[in-house]
Amino acid sequence: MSEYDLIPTPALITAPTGRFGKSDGAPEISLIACPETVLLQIITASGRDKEDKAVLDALESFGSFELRNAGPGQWFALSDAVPKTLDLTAVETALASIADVVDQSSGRIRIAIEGRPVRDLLSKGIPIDLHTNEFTVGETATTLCGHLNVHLTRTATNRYEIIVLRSYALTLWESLIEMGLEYGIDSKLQD
Amino acid sequence: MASIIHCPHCGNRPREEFTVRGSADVTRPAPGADEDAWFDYVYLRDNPIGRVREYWHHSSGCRRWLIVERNNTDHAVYQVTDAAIGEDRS
Amino acid sequence: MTAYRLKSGGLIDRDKPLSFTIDGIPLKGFAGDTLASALLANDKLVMGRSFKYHRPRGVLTAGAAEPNALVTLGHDGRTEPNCRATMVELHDGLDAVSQNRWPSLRFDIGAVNSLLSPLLGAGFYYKTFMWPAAFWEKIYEPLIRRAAGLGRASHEADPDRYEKRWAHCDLLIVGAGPTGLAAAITAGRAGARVIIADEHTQPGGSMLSETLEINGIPAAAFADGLISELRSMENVTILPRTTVFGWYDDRMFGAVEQVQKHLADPDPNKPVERLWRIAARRCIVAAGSEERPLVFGGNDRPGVMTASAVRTYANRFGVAPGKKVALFGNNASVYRTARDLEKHGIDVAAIIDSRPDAFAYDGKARVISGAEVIATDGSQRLKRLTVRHGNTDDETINVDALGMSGGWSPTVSLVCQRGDKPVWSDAHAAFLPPPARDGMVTGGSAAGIWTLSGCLQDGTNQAMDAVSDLGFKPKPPEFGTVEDDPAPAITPLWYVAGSKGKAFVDFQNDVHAEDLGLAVKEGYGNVEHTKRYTTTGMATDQGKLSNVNAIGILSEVRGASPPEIGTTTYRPFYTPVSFGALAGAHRGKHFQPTRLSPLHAWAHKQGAEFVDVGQWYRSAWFPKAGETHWRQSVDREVLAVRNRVGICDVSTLGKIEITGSDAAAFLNRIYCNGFAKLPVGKARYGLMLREDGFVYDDGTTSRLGENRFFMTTTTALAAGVLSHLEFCQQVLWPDMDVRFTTQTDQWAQIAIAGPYARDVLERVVDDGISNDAFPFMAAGAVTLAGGQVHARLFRISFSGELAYELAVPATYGGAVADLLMDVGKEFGITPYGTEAMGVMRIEKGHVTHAEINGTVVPDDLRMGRMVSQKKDDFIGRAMLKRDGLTDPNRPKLVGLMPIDIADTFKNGSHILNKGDAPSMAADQGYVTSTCFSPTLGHGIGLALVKRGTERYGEDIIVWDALRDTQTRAVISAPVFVDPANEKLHV
Amino acid sequence: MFNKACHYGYLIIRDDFMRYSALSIFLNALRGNKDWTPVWRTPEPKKHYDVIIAGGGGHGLATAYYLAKEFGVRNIGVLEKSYIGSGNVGRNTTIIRSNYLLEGNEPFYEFSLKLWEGLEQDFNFNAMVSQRGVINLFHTDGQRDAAVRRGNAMRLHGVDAELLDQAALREMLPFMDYDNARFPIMGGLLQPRGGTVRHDAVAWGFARGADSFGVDIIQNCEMTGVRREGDRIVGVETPRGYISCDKLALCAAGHSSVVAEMAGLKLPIESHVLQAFVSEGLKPFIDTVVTFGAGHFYVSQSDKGGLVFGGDIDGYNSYARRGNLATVEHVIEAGVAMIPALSRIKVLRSWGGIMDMSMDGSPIIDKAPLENLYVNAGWCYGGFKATPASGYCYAHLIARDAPHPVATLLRLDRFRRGYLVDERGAGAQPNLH
Ligand SMILES: Cc1cc2nc3c(=O)[nH]c(=O)nc-3n(C[C@H](O)[C@H](O)[C@H](O)COP(=O)(O)OP(=O)(O)OC[C@H]3O[C@@H](n4cnc5c(N)ncnc54)[C@H](O)[C@@H]3O)c2cc1C
Ligand SMILES: NC(=O)c1ccc[n+]([C@@H]2O[C@H](COP(=O)([O-])OP(=O)(O)OC[C@H]3O[C@@H](n4cnc5c(N)ncnc54)[C@H](O)[C@@H]3O)[C@@H](O)[C@H]2O)c1
Ligand SMILES: Cc1cc2nc3c(=O)[nH]c(=O)nc-3n(C[C@H](O)[C@H](O)[C@H](O)COP(=O)(O)O)c2cc1C
Ligand SMILES: [Zn+2]
Repeated sequence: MSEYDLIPTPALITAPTGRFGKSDGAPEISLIACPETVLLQIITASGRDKEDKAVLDALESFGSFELRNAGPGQWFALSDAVPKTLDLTAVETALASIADVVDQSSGRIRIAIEGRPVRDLLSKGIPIDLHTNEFTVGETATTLCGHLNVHLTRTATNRYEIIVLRSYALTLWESLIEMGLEYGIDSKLQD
Repeated sequence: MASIIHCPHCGNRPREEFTVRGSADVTRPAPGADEDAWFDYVYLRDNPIGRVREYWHHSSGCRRWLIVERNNTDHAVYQVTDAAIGEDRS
Repeated sequence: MTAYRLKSGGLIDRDKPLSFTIDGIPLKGFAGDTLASALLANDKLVMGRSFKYHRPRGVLTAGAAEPNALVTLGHDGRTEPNCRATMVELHDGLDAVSQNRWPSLRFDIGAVNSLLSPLLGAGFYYKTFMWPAAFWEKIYEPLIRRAAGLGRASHEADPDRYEKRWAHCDLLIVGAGPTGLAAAITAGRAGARVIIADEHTQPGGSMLSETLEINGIPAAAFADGLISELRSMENVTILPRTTVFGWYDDRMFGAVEQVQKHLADPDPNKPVERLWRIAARRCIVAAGSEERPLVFGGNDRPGVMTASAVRTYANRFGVAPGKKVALFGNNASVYRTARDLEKHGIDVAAIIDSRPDAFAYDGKARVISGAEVIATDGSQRLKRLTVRHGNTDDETINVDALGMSGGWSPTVSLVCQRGDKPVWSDAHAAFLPPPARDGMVTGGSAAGIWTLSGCLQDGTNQAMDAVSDLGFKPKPPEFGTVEDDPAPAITPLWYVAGSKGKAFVDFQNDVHAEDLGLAVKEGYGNVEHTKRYTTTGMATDQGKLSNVNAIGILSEVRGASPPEIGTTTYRPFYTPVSFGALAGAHRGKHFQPTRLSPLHAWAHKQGAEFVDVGQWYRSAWFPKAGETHWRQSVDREVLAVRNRVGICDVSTLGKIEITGSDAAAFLNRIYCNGFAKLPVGKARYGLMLREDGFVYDDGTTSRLGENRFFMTTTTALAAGVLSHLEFCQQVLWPDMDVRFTTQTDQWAQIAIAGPYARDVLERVVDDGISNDAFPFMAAGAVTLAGGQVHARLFRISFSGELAYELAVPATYGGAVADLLMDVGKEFGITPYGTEAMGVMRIEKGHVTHAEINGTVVPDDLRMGRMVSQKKDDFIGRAMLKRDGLTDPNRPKLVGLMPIDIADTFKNGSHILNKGDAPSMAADQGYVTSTCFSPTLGHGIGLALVKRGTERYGEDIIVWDALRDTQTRAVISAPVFVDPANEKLHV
Repeated sequence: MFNKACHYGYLIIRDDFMRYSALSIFLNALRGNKDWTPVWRTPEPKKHYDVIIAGGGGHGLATAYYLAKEFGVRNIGVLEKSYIGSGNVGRNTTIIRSNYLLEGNEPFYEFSLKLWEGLEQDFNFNAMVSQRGVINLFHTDGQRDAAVRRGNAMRLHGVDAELLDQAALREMLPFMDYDNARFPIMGGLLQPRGGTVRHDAVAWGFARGADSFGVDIIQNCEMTGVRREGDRIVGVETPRGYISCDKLALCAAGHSSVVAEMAGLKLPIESHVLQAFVSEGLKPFIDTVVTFGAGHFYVSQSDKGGLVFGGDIDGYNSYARRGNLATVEHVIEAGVAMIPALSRIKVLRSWGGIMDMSMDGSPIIDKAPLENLYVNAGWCYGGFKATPASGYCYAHLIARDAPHPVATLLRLDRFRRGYLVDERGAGAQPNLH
């Protein structure tokens, strides 16, 4: 049976890449399709917000996870390190007393965007106040980008990651390029 | 107000992120309640002028159902609470 | 030649000449000109034609309120009608076309309307054009429509880009005149996040036209200094060419920025306009004030404009509006204009001041006090004025321009947009802004402060208050000594009695003083009625110049005070905003997001034709070489499934993971049928009702573990059902321990259907899936291809064949579909699309939203017996018992077959009893779904027919009047293939 | 000289009534238009009226007009809290049509369309009834099927309906997006007899007509309370005093719940704000009324040249007659998606009106479960086209205490009994209709 190799297809495999927009000078924005690694949705019983520590502890034995809050008592737990063969049932069991776990590794796509004018660019779609003192490094928000629902994390001073439903990833990608034309934008798929 | 709703979980968010269902002043009757009670619940609304409570879903945010207490003439918002968790947690 | 360019002065750059055309005539202007100033400099006085009487009109203002000088710019898809020449920045190659005239601006046939004007008074059309009735659409209306309207719009798509953006700030300042700039400096220095927007090309407001000095520096230069300082502040954003058009709830503002419409050569990487949605914690409206025209006979003759416009053209643009200019006012502000004109060497023939006590004017011009202009003369341009003195004879004065000032109206539009009414002030003879509210204040001349020093001071004070309130520690800036004009003491003059000729109030809409009188006489004296009856204030300038005059005249006619008359309602948009800006990038293909299945690329590779289903693209059918009609492909696909095996992408179905210790109990209340006892490893078809008892959605839900379910919904209601579940849990039953996660995007879901479905799957699935091991309605986790992929398998069937749905993580969707195709080759596996799926479900009588249309109950769909009689509660239970929902006359789902099998019929047809004449009362129901059944070899359909279940075998008429067909058909049970469901269990 | 005209063949009570005719306009013009008299009087409220109509909108005025003209009731007071026409009749997008699906609605709206067709001659006022055609676009098979079902329902009732394919649409409306659209236009359902009517003129024409029969139209007179003795209404409170009546007819559109509450009645209605818009004046651009099927947008062009358009309600309960920027953008995005050439056209003004959104999206014309209280409500955003029929049927009900034959299914008890008239199948959530 294993004469077949089932090769995953990244959601953005057909996305336009390369340089777009302003052509003089270096592009000021880079757009990166992050690798599709492990991404779990963790939900505690309704609205218990303060248990991220417990969740992290419970996840520890499976590898190092980063938790991104996605609503009261909800997180995306992601990890570039944990192998995709992770035994979900074991995770479920480990978290059973705290939260439910649902695999979203395929369902949600991560796109990184960075550069000096990144906030200016994002404000073309994202309604929340992105001022550097208002939405600080490490903060997250579930919000809109244009007509799309997105989950936003500020991962560094001028770098943000957007998690979007897989089916919308290409639309988001293309609209981010459009928003970035005036700054010059370089887009690539990271492997 | 109607442009910006302060979600108790997410902070200030624009109206686009929410879906409105309707009056929060009706309570689903107990299963065995008589037909009148059900009819009232499903169909009749006070629809007063002034202060109202409504169910708003933060559908493009935390996906919590909120009770937005507001004035329907000047659109001032008095209070926004999580429908399930109530005021104490917001 | 009367109007001309001054040799020096102004903020134009005489070293940068620009070429432009109007109606094809080439002209020259300079950088810094507006189209209006450049036209004026070229002595092109007539810039437009009025709406009703087609009178020649010149420019009246130098700003946003311009009612007359409207032109069309651009070509093809860039054609933009009704551009205010006063706000159009001149650029090289600008090409303007005049409007509302035929054949030409100078000679306009429509001007005969002027002669008919006694018949065309206010509201004339309400009294006439009624005879005969049939003439309205054919004759009168087309005539009126052709004569009315302003510019002509293009039919072509706009090729340019637009975008939107959000902004947040502590303080938004609307208007960058002295007030706004003082406020911005104060707040900016204190560290607040400030946005200051001004609709003009350059910030500075009236200071750009001002000759007064601040600290010894001319106002325009002083403004420049403030602006450079603001530019250097990181916390301040200056938005020139940006109009704040609306104040919405909270302090949400809409603004539109002209990014590139003023450029000859726009950069394709940038939008031409940008919509700003500004959430401000505080706002100061420093929008200035409008100078009002005076209402006297012939006040619309080209060459007549407001005194401040005269001043702006001279001071800012270096244009003399005439060689010999007169001024006519009821307040002091005309004297400053006179002084500036004289400084430029322009002859001021007279200052006509309606007030009896002359102002001490220190210039050369003759001051005629206690006098009024009652008429003007000149064809296509002003030649002469008739001035009426108190008692002496009328005097004629030859002039080629007249500046008029009827007083100043604070620009209160924005602050009144949320329903507050402005407040009348006798001292100002104007309406002042309503009291501050909700963090929104007005400052400077917009609040009735007329002096420059007062405006600077007020801007400072308002900003001090606003940002202190937010916790900043502002200090007032020092501006030094400020030169001032005396405040313009005013004596209202609403209408010059004894005027000869029409005295216009609303220039664009051709409303003159007599129209207002007529409206009152006919009972339309309420200011809102007057507006609607005469159309005063309804033109593109929204009464910026005319409303207060109209109110003044109404107050005289009705014998009431202006506040008793009151204002009409202020509303967005402060000035008109393009559809383009408000749509932003959401246009064309980007109107709505596109949603792609994880199998999209796979389907594409298989040659799929796609169809829109909500935001999704779904594969509809897969044409093969030689197939020229979609039906050929669909028939082939159906037969392949019925006889062999097919695969279909069903990933777009909504999928929701439901977890928690009360998950089963919860589902039991959500579905009308039982779910509590569904065993682990089983799927069940469920019907969800709304609380009013009607069917909401259907789908299968599988129990994957004690506390874990996997629900599928229809594609259309995926989002709706999730919200519904969340509502039920969070609002109705918050104590239930259950949670929901959308899984729609996580799984690629593939239907494998047909007699060989199991054979194909067995080659892919590691686990045993024999009929015993994995019977009909089994559901569970499996692995594929030697444990490479964790998947979920469901033995459910929409086609009526032996069928499975296989869910694999989306990223593996393409690979697994390829694998299935590969191992299925020997069984003749065929990809099939939504069309074939639709055919097979109709053959089986399965319902979709064609039947679940929001007005059916389970029994209508022959699912009445599914409704649990045991459960004491589920959504919809109580209301389902009502008479109307249990009425035996309700339409019931049936099958339909043409009596002549060569016949077909279509969806949306109605059903009539044989022999009945068509009428609503005779209506028996309607056809919901139809198809050609390749299995049966003829057309079939599903319908909802009154008492249908009792009528199997009955011969009826399928009536499709829209397509002019009537077909005889017979009612049957709605299952055409394998009614005993034997195929499902093999 | 124009006095005492005996138009309609009925006696006109007012002796200074001026009938409009080509001659009267010409003669008046010759005399400098000095002789026109008020189109309606400004009477003091009487102590008693046989019928009080609460609400001087289109429906209230039409009811008064038909009560007086067709049913012989003359002692009528119409109470209007503001100026007449200040409500939805004066702020709607003027579309008239009778392209309904259900038996409860179609005959009623067709009756209305027929009344529109003769209205101007009837009340001697040009309301600019313009039967320029109404088109509803469809973009998918499912939408087409729904349109066909509706069109066939219309034809069952003998009403004009035509199915247009894309080619026919291209001919009529060449500027729509057929080739680059996100949701390509497939075709449309046309009702040729649908069209537009000048909104204000409807209020004014009915007011003038009613007044000519002696109906008192009392502006700036809000009904603030209802006096009830047991199951009987005896009169109403107003800031201008108590006024007694034999019958009270509620007709307050967006404020229906508020006035019903005064009489102790709760309605299946929520009030919502709907925005409308007008563009700057343009030369003739669009000659019909068109509704987009892939977004919330519909448009027609006023005779003045403005594109009059609208979309969906803002979605939340509101009595404020102004809307939200989010909705503005939502509507206009759909507009540009449908007609890309709109992009360079400018929007002049937006406003809002309060919709009495009912629980099934259809109206109510019925007697309340009280002896002499009548309810006319639930018009959602479609009550303008209903104005004449609503007035006529309501007058019939008030005068005869029996529903007019075309309004027998628009009863209040249909919600309780489950005989809903739900065109959209959206269920008991008003903001979805
Ligand atoms: C933006 C918009 C667009 C629309 N477009 C269309 C369309 O294209 N086609 C269509 O058919 N319909 C349309 N409608 C709906 C239509 O306008 C209404 O359904 C209809 O006008 C309602 O009836 P009416 O004219 O009697 O209402 P209104 O004119 O609102 O009359 C009700 C009157 O009652 C008065 N009132 C309220 N309370 C009291 C009180 N206590 N005492 C005294 N008076 C009171 C109000 O002031 C008001 O004048 C639209 C509505 C809006 C707001
Ligand atoms: N002498 C008089 O009779 C008299 C009368 C009135 C004003 N004035 C003088 O005029 C000056 C007024 O100063 P000010 O600061 O109040 O007003 P201003 O006119 O100098 O500035 C207001 C600015 O706001 C802009 N604006 C208005 N609405 C806008 C909007 N919605 N969006 C963007 N921009 C908008 C205007 O185009 C203008 O540039 C003072 O110097 C005063 O002395 C004199
Ligand atoms: C069909 C229609 C056409 C309109 N055309 C115009 C117009 O050309 N100019 C204008 O200023 N307002 C126009 N309006 C809007 C009115 O000015 C006004 O805003 C609306 O009737 C609501 O009243 P309000 O704003 O006083 O509340 C129009 C309204 C309607 C219903
Ligand atoms: Zn939230």
